[in-house]
Order: sequence, then structure tokens, then C-alpha cells
Amino acid sequence: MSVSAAAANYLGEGSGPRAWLLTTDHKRVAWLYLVSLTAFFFLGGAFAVLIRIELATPAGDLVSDDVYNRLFSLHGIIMVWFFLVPSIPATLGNFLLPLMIGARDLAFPRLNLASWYVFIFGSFFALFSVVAGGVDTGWTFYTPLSTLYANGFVSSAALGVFIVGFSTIMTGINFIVTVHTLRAPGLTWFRLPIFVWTMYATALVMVLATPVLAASLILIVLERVFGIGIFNPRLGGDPLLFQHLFWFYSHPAVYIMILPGMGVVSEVLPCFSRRPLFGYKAVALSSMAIAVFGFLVWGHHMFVSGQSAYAGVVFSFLSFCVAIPSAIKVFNWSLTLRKGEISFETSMLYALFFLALFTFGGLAGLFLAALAIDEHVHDTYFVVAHFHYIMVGGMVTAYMAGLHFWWPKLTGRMYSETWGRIAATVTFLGFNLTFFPQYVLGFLGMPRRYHTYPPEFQFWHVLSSGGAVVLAIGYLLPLFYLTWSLFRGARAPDNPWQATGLEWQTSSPPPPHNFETMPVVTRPAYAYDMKGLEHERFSPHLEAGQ
Amino acid sequence: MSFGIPFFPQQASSAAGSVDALFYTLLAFAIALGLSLTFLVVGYAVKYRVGSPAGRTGERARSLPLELTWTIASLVIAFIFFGWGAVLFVRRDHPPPNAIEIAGLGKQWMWEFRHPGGQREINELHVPVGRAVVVSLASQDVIHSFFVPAFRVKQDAVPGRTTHVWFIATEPGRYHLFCAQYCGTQHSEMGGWVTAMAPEQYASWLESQGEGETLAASGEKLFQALGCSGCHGNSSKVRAPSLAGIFGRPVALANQQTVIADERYLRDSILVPNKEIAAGYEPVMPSFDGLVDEGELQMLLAYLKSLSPREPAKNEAVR
Amino acid sequence: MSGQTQSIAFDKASREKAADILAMWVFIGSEAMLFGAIFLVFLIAHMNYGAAFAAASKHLSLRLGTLNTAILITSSFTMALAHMYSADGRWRAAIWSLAATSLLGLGFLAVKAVEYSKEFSDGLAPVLGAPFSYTGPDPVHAEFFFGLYFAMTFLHALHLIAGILAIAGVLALWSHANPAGRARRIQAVGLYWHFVDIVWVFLFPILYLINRG
Amino acid sequence: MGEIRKLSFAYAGLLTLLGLTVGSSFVDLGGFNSAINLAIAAAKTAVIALSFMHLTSKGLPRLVVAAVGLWLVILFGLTLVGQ
Ligand code: HEA
Ligand code: HEA
Ligand code: HEC
Ligand code: CUA
Ligand SMILES: [Cu+2]
Repeated sequence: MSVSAAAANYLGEGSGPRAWLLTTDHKRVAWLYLVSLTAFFFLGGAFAVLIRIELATPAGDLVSDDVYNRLFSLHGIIMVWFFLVPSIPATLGNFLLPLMIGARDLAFPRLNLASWYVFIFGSFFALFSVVAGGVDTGWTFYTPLSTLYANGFVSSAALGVFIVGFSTIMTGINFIVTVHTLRAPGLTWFRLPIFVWTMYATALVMVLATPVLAASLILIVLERVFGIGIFNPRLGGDPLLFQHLFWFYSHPAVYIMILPGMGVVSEVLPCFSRRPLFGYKAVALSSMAIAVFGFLVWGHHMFVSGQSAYAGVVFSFLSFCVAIPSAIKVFNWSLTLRKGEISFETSMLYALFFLALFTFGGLAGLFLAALAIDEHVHDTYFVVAHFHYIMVGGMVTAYMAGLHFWWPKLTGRMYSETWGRIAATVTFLGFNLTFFPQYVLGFLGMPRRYHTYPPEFQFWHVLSSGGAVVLAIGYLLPLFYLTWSLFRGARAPDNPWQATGLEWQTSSPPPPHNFETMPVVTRPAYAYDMKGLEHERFSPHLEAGQ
Repeated sequence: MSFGIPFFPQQASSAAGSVDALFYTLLAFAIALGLSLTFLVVGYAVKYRVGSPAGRTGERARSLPLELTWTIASLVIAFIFFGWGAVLFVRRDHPPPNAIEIAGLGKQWMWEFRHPGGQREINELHVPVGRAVVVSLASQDVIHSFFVPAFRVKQDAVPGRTTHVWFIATEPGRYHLFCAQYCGTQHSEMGGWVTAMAPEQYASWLESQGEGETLAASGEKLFQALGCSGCHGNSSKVRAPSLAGIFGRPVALANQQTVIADERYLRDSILVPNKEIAAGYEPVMPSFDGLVDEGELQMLLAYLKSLSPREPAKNEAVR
Repeated sequence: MSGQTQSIAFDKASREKAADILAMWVFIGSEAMLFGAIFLVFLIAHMNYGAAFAAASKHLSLRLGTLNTAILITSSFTMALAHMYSADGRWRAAIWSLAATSLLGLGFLAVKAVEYSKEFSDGLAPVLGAPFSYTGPDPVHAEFFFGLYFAMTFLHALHLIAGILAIAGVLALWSHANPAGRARRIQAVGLYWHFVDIVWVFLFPILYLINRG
Repeated sequence: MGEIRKLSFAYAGLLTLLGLTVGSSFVDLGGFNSAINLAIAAAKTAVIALSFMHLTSKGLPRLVVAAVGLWLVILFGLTLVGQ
């Protein structure tokens, strides 16, 4: 790019709080999210550390039972709604979606900024609950515990989640409309990078599922604040109905929490294998299949809740079906490595670790979907291990992969590969040490949400707590070297990984409106096998513009 | 169990073996698949690392036959495990006919059990080995869950309805009883022990607990005290259906439908009498919602059930 | 050129308009899921306690309910007129139609307030600990009915208030927006307004008309 | 003034439907009362959507409506299975 770097760069577009807090540039909004979400991740992580310390001994000696209940409730609520649901979509998605489809911004830049303010507004309610004395319902808010018996600050937490839900819906609408209306000329659906497909699928789930959560939370708040008894068994209200509504949202929401990770990995694996993604169409369509079929399986959280066994059989069947698209993806990712030229940069390591951990979490999902096994392991640490393998081992690892992959684009700086590789490896080892023992615990019958436990389980708990320390180091390291790189890192070239995506065709960091000249796309995604591509621009128009 | 570290849960019920068989088969599958994928990925990663001499010609980024193969194979395997799990699971709905019925009541934060003979225990449950036991579960306040890992059984106790779980203990011993559904402050302390004993010991244990009045007898007393007998008794002036033998019988309703008088029906008849009106009767029965608590409801149900011919014989057998 | 588009992402006003409409529809779709979930709660309660619900429903004011339905339908009509006028560039007529729409919305709220206060004074409002003194059969499930009634109508009223505020916003920013922008906003607010009307079209029969015979 | 006639027709139709639904509720038709009420509500929705909301041209908005319809069916259907 011939234009002088300072003016061409979105980071140089004015500084100071005003320029950031009133920006409508999707790239800056992504940063607003990145900073807030990082804070929430470490807050949630701090609760997790306290949980693990408490569980190192069978007796409840560090905190009281009430405090423990608040710890895991807040941990779950914060990690799910204030970190993991928005994590990749609101940061990397926000930053990359317009770049990847060759647009100047999202369709509604102001709505995008508004969604961040709504997020912050909602998080005040949640933080109020934290400071005022916590919530003691678990992240699932089951009635009638949450409506009639819980004595924590349930209403403000529920309102917080409710409000954050709106920010999620806003993001979802923005993404859907952007993908439909702003694709660059020549960028047909089947030329889209998988990341865009997964963003689209995620947005669909956000828009269709979140309102149902909002409805159920509003009913809880009405019951607690206005005394309108809707789930009150005394009036004939049905506690199971709440569970239906909650899981109608929350099962699809777990796909909000994995699809974006799948998208990131689908970018990283081909890049460092120098191979096109294996079975591109199958991977793209299976993302959509996950988004749609994910809505049909929520009853698998309720096998022993008292719903009819017949419904249990239906939901179990559908749960096995929804595993198939994930299976397809796992096989396709593995085959992508075949005959590649594989190198092991930090983000590639994270992506490979994602592959392993997601697979092991997903396979545990099959155990849970099998009715007779779930009867035994439901609400035990087996479930806890399952979802941490997918959400932490899968999604958070993918988030790290993506953050490292696009860091040069986000910041224009390179970080230390050595430290990156160390952090990835420490995370992987610490993760397995933390959560593998929990599978064993669950199979042994250790119930979840237990403050104290029978002494014979201690061995496994100690392993898990030890692992959490290693894991904490794994997550703290990037905090330091990435921050350091912001100020001291080497300047990044425009396309440090020789990747093919449109986002790499503009400068690092990109100019305020993304592209000097609007691109035209002439190739499928992942054209790594087309010879001599590395230094060639995607579109003749880009060249012509200079 | 090396060094006192547990690796497997105890197997102490008739279901444990078959559930474990499924578990270990699925585990074997998961390990086999996991290992092959690991070998595949690590193998590729080594073989095709940058600068390795491995040949890279003839590659293609898709292969329809391959993709179809793994899709179909996954489907088939998934369906096998689904079917297996489902077959084991639906047994839950069909307890053996001669089962002992114990009433279990969850409340914040204890389990209260009542044996057919009226013996009450808290956070302890004594059951005979080799006999089917049905625990009918109710909850006074929030949702709890009855969980005995050694038996591989779990069932939520939901306020406003009765649920069931059954098992046949196979090994005498003491096993953990947990509350698996988060229910508030002392959730982790809510539980205790299930003691499985040889039938003779169980009988003498029942003996030693004192010959309280049976659950059905308490229910009968309530039936008098609450005034049910005023309407449902033989000499009553109100026209109300006779309740003899009602349990398990089909009942014609005023809205032309027919329902089986199961526990849910009896329960609703007492708490929400207007919901389903028996054909040919006026809807004059008052609701007893709020007048009877869950424990009393269980007694009434036990009494009503004892009016059905099969039931008394069953209660006899326990003594 | 860019003066015609609101967002720098678009270079053609027509594309931006299409995007606006799509976004509005997606938003309405997600609102439909919200109300759908609550209707489901109502449906299941109704299946279980139909008799009690039918009896309780008779205690609502059919006159006021019908009046309100008519008011909302009329407001939808004036909103449609506003859209039509703005598309034709007849701005004064559009402003009057918008004003009429929001006034009708306020009228709806006023009638609703009358209804609420009547229900409170009749002891039919199990809200905020107000005394509940229902005299019909099965007061327990009647209480459930009134709880749902208040929850659902309250939520609907909140949406209506949002709609009125949105109209007020369009009018307040009238002189700041170029004609194309005005038309776009009127159309967006209009879609939302009609949706809120549709919600009421369902609320009315299930709450007021369970069985009057 | 074709447009204004169309809108007025729709408006009149809506008021008629309102009259119908209120009227029908005074006739005891057993279980059919609710069915009729819901059918009329659906008809009103169709009128509003087609004439006021201009859902006539095919394209993405219709797709959205169809999708939401399907999702509501899922929500209602599978929940009722579990009842
Ligand atoms: C990102 C989050 C995420 C994801 C993606 C998943 C994915 C899956 N989940 Fe999980 N789940 C959670 C998060 C997630 N889950 C959470 C948070 C809970 C607990 C909530 C709570 O109670 O607090 C939970 C609980 C949960 C339960 C209820 C457990 C219980 O409470 O008793 C069940 C039961 O069926 C289940 C099943 C599945 C299945 C079948 C998948 C599938 O989608 C997995 C598909 C993946 C694979 C199958 C692996 C790859 C495939 C292969 C390697 C090929 C081989 C495959 C075949 C032969 C089919 N999950
Ligand atoms: C969605 C994302 C998510 C993430 C990322 C995590 C991350 C972790 N979780 Fe979480 N977890 C949930 C979602 C998540 N969890 C949910 C939904 C539940 C269920 C809640 C419920 O039952 O309602 C749960 C429950 C849960 C339990 C079960 C509690 C119980 O049932 O009693 C446990 C126990 O080990 C646990 C542990 C951990 C650990 C060790 C991590 C680690 O990965 C965390 C790693 C991060 C760090 C270690 C941060 C490092 C930072 C520091 C150390 C700085 C400290 C800062 C200060 C002191 C200021 N989690
Ligand atoms: C005022 C009279 C009255 C009293 C008191 C009364 N019932 Fe009833 N009961 C009726 C009538 C009349 C019916 C039939 C109409 C109906 O189904 O509601 C009935 C129906 C029933 C049924 C359903 C029987 C069937 O054939 O469908 C059960 C079970 C029952 N009552 C149990 C009880 C119990 C238990 C009590 C006391 C706690 C009780 N009743 C008290 C009048 C009464
Ligand atoms: Cu009772 Cu947990
Ligand atoms: Cu799920």
C-alpha cells in the first residue's frame, strides 16, 4: 500500500475515550468487546479458581455452603452470557465479517455500537448481583427454586442476562443482514469462508433462540418482583415448563458457543497446512445443519426430570442425529492435513488442541445422549467435564487460536511465537489435568454443585484442582505477551501467514473503511493449492486501484 | 481399587451391569475412534510437516465416497447406541408387579421415606436384596433428585407431581444416596445412605422399627378426618363415586374422555377436582389444595391404592 | 451519493432500504419467538385448567377489550396510511397520520389503565401482593389465569410504549433526516407497530373470549 | 388512489373480523369456539401482514416469516410431546 501508514490505519483515526466510545467502526467496536470480555473471562476464571480451591478437600472449609453456591452460579452465568456467547462473534466476528466479505462495515454500524452499550448496561445488573451478595440459583435458574426459594439477587442477575440477550439479538440481526446484503461482487455463498458460514449460522440461532430465554427470564422476574405466579406449583404452574423454555434456548445456545470456534479452526487448519479445507461444502452445510437441528434436542437435559419416557426417547434419538454434522466436521478437518505442508505456529497448535478436546467433549456428549447412561451420570461431574471439554477445551481454545491468528491484523504487531507455543502447550496439559479427572468423578457418581463430598472422591478432585493452577498459567501468559506485543511487538506484514482470505488482502491494521478499493472475488475460499498465489492479489481491481 | 483410589462405581443393582455394559462399549468405541484420529492427525502432522520429503501429488480436497462413508458409518453407530440406551431406559416405566412401594418425600434438605408398614426414616433407606422396590417421589418445595450411584438410578422429585424410580438391589451393603438436583443452600448435605440387606434381616429390621400403623391406615384415618368419607362413604347423602378399586381402573369423564385412574389422576382429583369430572356426577368436590401437604397426600394415595384388590396382597407380602 | 445512505457500508440507498426491511423482519421474527414462548405457557395452562380459565375470563371486561382491539386496528390503519403518504412524498399527511397513530396508541394505554384499575379494585389482580378476592369456582387457578393475563398484557403494553416512543423519535428527528431517511424510518416503525398489533390480535381472543356463551 | 382503497378495504375487513370473533364467542360451540377464534386471529394476521406490512413480494422477508413459523412449530410441538 502506498498510502502513508498512519492515515491509512483504523487505529490512527483519533484517540482518546471519545474516539473509541463513540466509534461506529466495526473494528473498534470489536476492541470494545474484546476488552470487556477479557475482563469477564478473568472474573469468571477467578470464581472457578475459588471453586477448585474449595473442592481440594472434602469438607467445606474455605467458604460456606451459601457462598459456594454463589460461586458456581456466578461462574456459570458470567462465563456463559458475559463471555462465551459473545466471545468470538462480538470480537473476531465483528472485526472480520465485513473484511471477509469485502464490505466497508456491518450493515448497521450504529446498531453495532449500541449492542456494546446494551451489553455493558446489562453487565451492570449482573455485576450488581455479584457485589450485592451473589446469586444462588445455578446458571439454569430452575423454578421454583429461583422464583420462590432462592435468597440471592436473582432478579438483577436475570435482568442482566435478559438485557445482554438483546445485545446478542442485535449482533445476530446485524450479521444476518450483512451477510445477505453486503457480499462483494463475485462472492457467492459457496465461496464464503467457513468462518462467515458459522457466523451466519450462529446469528440465526441468536435471533431465534435468545427471545425464548428472554421470555422465561421475564416471567421469573415478574414472579419475584410482582408476585405474579406463573411457575408456582401451588397455582398449578409447571416447573418442567420452565425447563422446556430454558433449554429451548440453552441447547441451541451451546451451538452459539461452538459454531464460531469451528469457524476459526476451519480458517486456521487450511492455512497452516497449505491445503484447501477438505469437503468444503459438507463443512459449510453441516454448520447450518447444526444450527437448525440444534433446536430439536433440548429435552436431553430433562431425561430424568419427570418428562415422559416417550419424550426422552424422541429427544435422545434427535440428539444422536445432531452429533452427525459435528462428526462430519471432525473428519473433514483431520483430512485437511493430508498432503499438506504443515507448520506449527501458535494458532495452529491451538487449532489442533481444539480438534482433540472438542472430539473428546463431543464423544462424551454421546454418552449423555444415551438414555440409560444419562440416568446415571446426569447432574454429575461427567456432565461438568463434558461441557468444559467442549466450551473451554473447544471454544476457548479456538478463541485463542483465532486471537493469535488475526492478532497481526487486529493490531499490526507480531507476538512472540515461542511464548505463544509455550502457552498453548501449558493450556492443553493443564486443561486435561483439570477436567479429565472429572469424567472419572462423574462416572463414580459425584454429583455436581456439591460443596462437600464423600472423602473417597478426594484423589480426583485434587488432581483437578492442581490442573486448574496449570490452566490458569496457560491463560495468564497470553495476557502478558499479547499486551507486551501491542507496544513492543515487531510490525506485522499485511499477510504474515500467506493466507487466502480477503481480510489479508488489505493492510495490517486495515484502513478505516477496510479496503482502498472495493474487491471483486474470482476464486473459491481456501485456494491454497493454486500455485503461485502467495503474493498475488485476489482481485485485479485491487491492483487497478493503486 | 488401587491405593484406595476408586476407578469404577460399585455395581449393586440389577440394572448396574447392563448400564455398565453399554457404558464400557461406548467407551471402547470412543477410545478406539479417539486413538485412530490421534494417530491420523499426528501421523499427518509428522509426515507432511514443512520441508518433509513426503509426496504431495494427486491430492484432492474432496472425495464424495469417503465423505458418504463416514457420514453413514457415524449414523449407523449413533443409532446402535441410541437404541441400546433407549431399550435399557424404557424399563424404568415398567416396574415388576410385585414391587414394594416406598414413599419418598424430598424437602429442603432431607429425604423422608415411609415404608408400606408405616416405618419412617430420614436420610436412610433400608431395602431388601432381591426384591424390586419402587420409590414414589414427591417434593414439598423445590425440585430434588433421588440418586443412588451404585444402583445407576436417578429420578427428580418435582413439586406438584409424583414420579417413580425402581430398582432391585443385588448386593447387601451401604450405598450413597445423593440429592442430584441443585436445591438450595444445603444441597450437598441432602442425602445419606441406602442400606441393602438380606430379606430376613430386612424383615427383622422392619420389626425393630416398631409396628407403626401402615401408610394406608394413616391414609384411611385422614380420609375420615378430612371428611372425604362424608361424601364417598356408603351412607353419604352427596352423590359421589365409590372409590373402591379405583386405582388402575379406567374412569369415564364428563367430557366423554376416558382416563386411567393412575397416581396423577388421583392426585389431581384431590387437589384439582374440577379438572376432570367423573361422568354422571356433579362437580361439587372441594379442592383440598393447601389443606393436605405432600406427606398426607402420599398417605391418602396409599389408602386409595389399597382399595384396589392387588394392593392389599402386596402389602401383606412385605410384613 | 453517500449522503443518501445512513450507513457507510452501503453505496446505494435502495440496497440499504432492502437491508432495513430485512433487519426489521428478522427483529420481528425474534419478537415473535418471545411472545410465542409466553403463548406456549398460556396454552399449557389452559389445557390443564380450561374450566377455571373460562370462568375467570368472564371477569374481564369484554366491552373495553373489544374497544381496545378496535383502537389498535385503527392505529394500524393510520400507520399504514403514514407509510403510504411518506412513499408518495406527502409529508404533512404523513405527519398527521403518525400523530394519529401514536394518539390511538395512547388511547389504548388509557383504556388498559382503566381496565387494570377496575381489576385491582375488584380484587382480581394477584400482583404486588394486592388482595385477591375472586369469588368464582376454583380461585387458585383463576389466580393463575389473572397472573398470566397481567404478565401478557403488561408485556404487550411495554411493546406498545416502545412503539409510541419510536414514533415520537421519528417526529422529533423529522427535520434532521432527508426524505429517503424519513421514509425508511416510517416504514421500519410501521412494521414494528403492525407486529405489536398482531400480538394483540391473538391476546384478545385467548384472554377475553375463551367462552362467553 | 388505488393504495388508499386497498388499505381501507383491509381496515374494514379487520373490523368485520373483530365483530365476527366477538359474536361467535357468545354462541356455545363446545371446543370449536377457541378454534374459530384462533382461525379469525390468523385471518386478521394475514390481512395485516399482506396489506399493511406489504408481505406480498416474495423474497427474504417471506423466508424469515416461514422460518419463524417453523421454529414456533418446533417449540410448541416438542414441548407438548414432553407433557
Ligand atoms: C459448546 C457447548 C456444547 C456443545 C457443542 C455440546 C454438544 C453436545 N452435547 Fe452437551 N452440554 C453442554 C454444552 C455443549 N454440548 C452444556 C453446557 C451442558 C450442561 C448444561 C447444564 O446442565 O448445566 C451439556 C449437557 C448435555 C447433555 C445433558 C446431560 C445431563 O444433564 O444429563 C446431553 C445429553 O444428551 C448433551 C449432549 C450433547 C451432544 C450429543 C452434543 C453433540 O453436539 C456433540 C457432537 C460431537 C461429536 C459427536 C464429536 C465428534 C464426532 C466424532 C469424532 C465422530 C464419531 C461420532 C459418531 C459415531 C456419532 N450435552
Ligand atoms: C462457558 C464457559 C466456562 C468456562 C470458560 C469455564 C472455565 C472453568 N470452569 Fe466452569 N462452568 C461453566 C462454564 C465455564 N467454566 C458452567 C456453565 C458451569 C455450571 C454452573 C452451574 O452449575 O450453574 C461451570 C461449573 C464449573 C464447575 C462445577 C461446579 C459445581 O458443579 O459445583 C467447576 C469445578 O471444577 C468449574 C471449573 C472451571 C475451571 C477450573 C475453569 C477454567 O477453565 C478457568 C480458567 C481460567 C482461569 C483460571 C482464570 C485465570 C485468572 C486468574 C487466576 C486471575 C485471578 C484473578 C483475580 C484473583 C482477580 N466450572
Ligand atoms: C363434598 C363432597 C366430597 C368430598 C368432601 C370429597 N369428595 Fe371426592 N368426589 C366428590 C364427587 C361429587 C366426585 C365426582 C365428581 C368429580 O370427579 O369431581 C368426587 C370424585 C373423587 C375422585 C375421583 C373418583 C372417580 O371415580 O373419578 C377421587 C379420587 C376423590 N373424589 C377422592 C376424594 C378424597 C381423597 C377426598 C378427601 C380428601 C374427597 N374425595 C372428598 C365429592 C366429594
Ligand atoms: Cu435436594 Cu439437592
Ligand atoms: Cu444440550
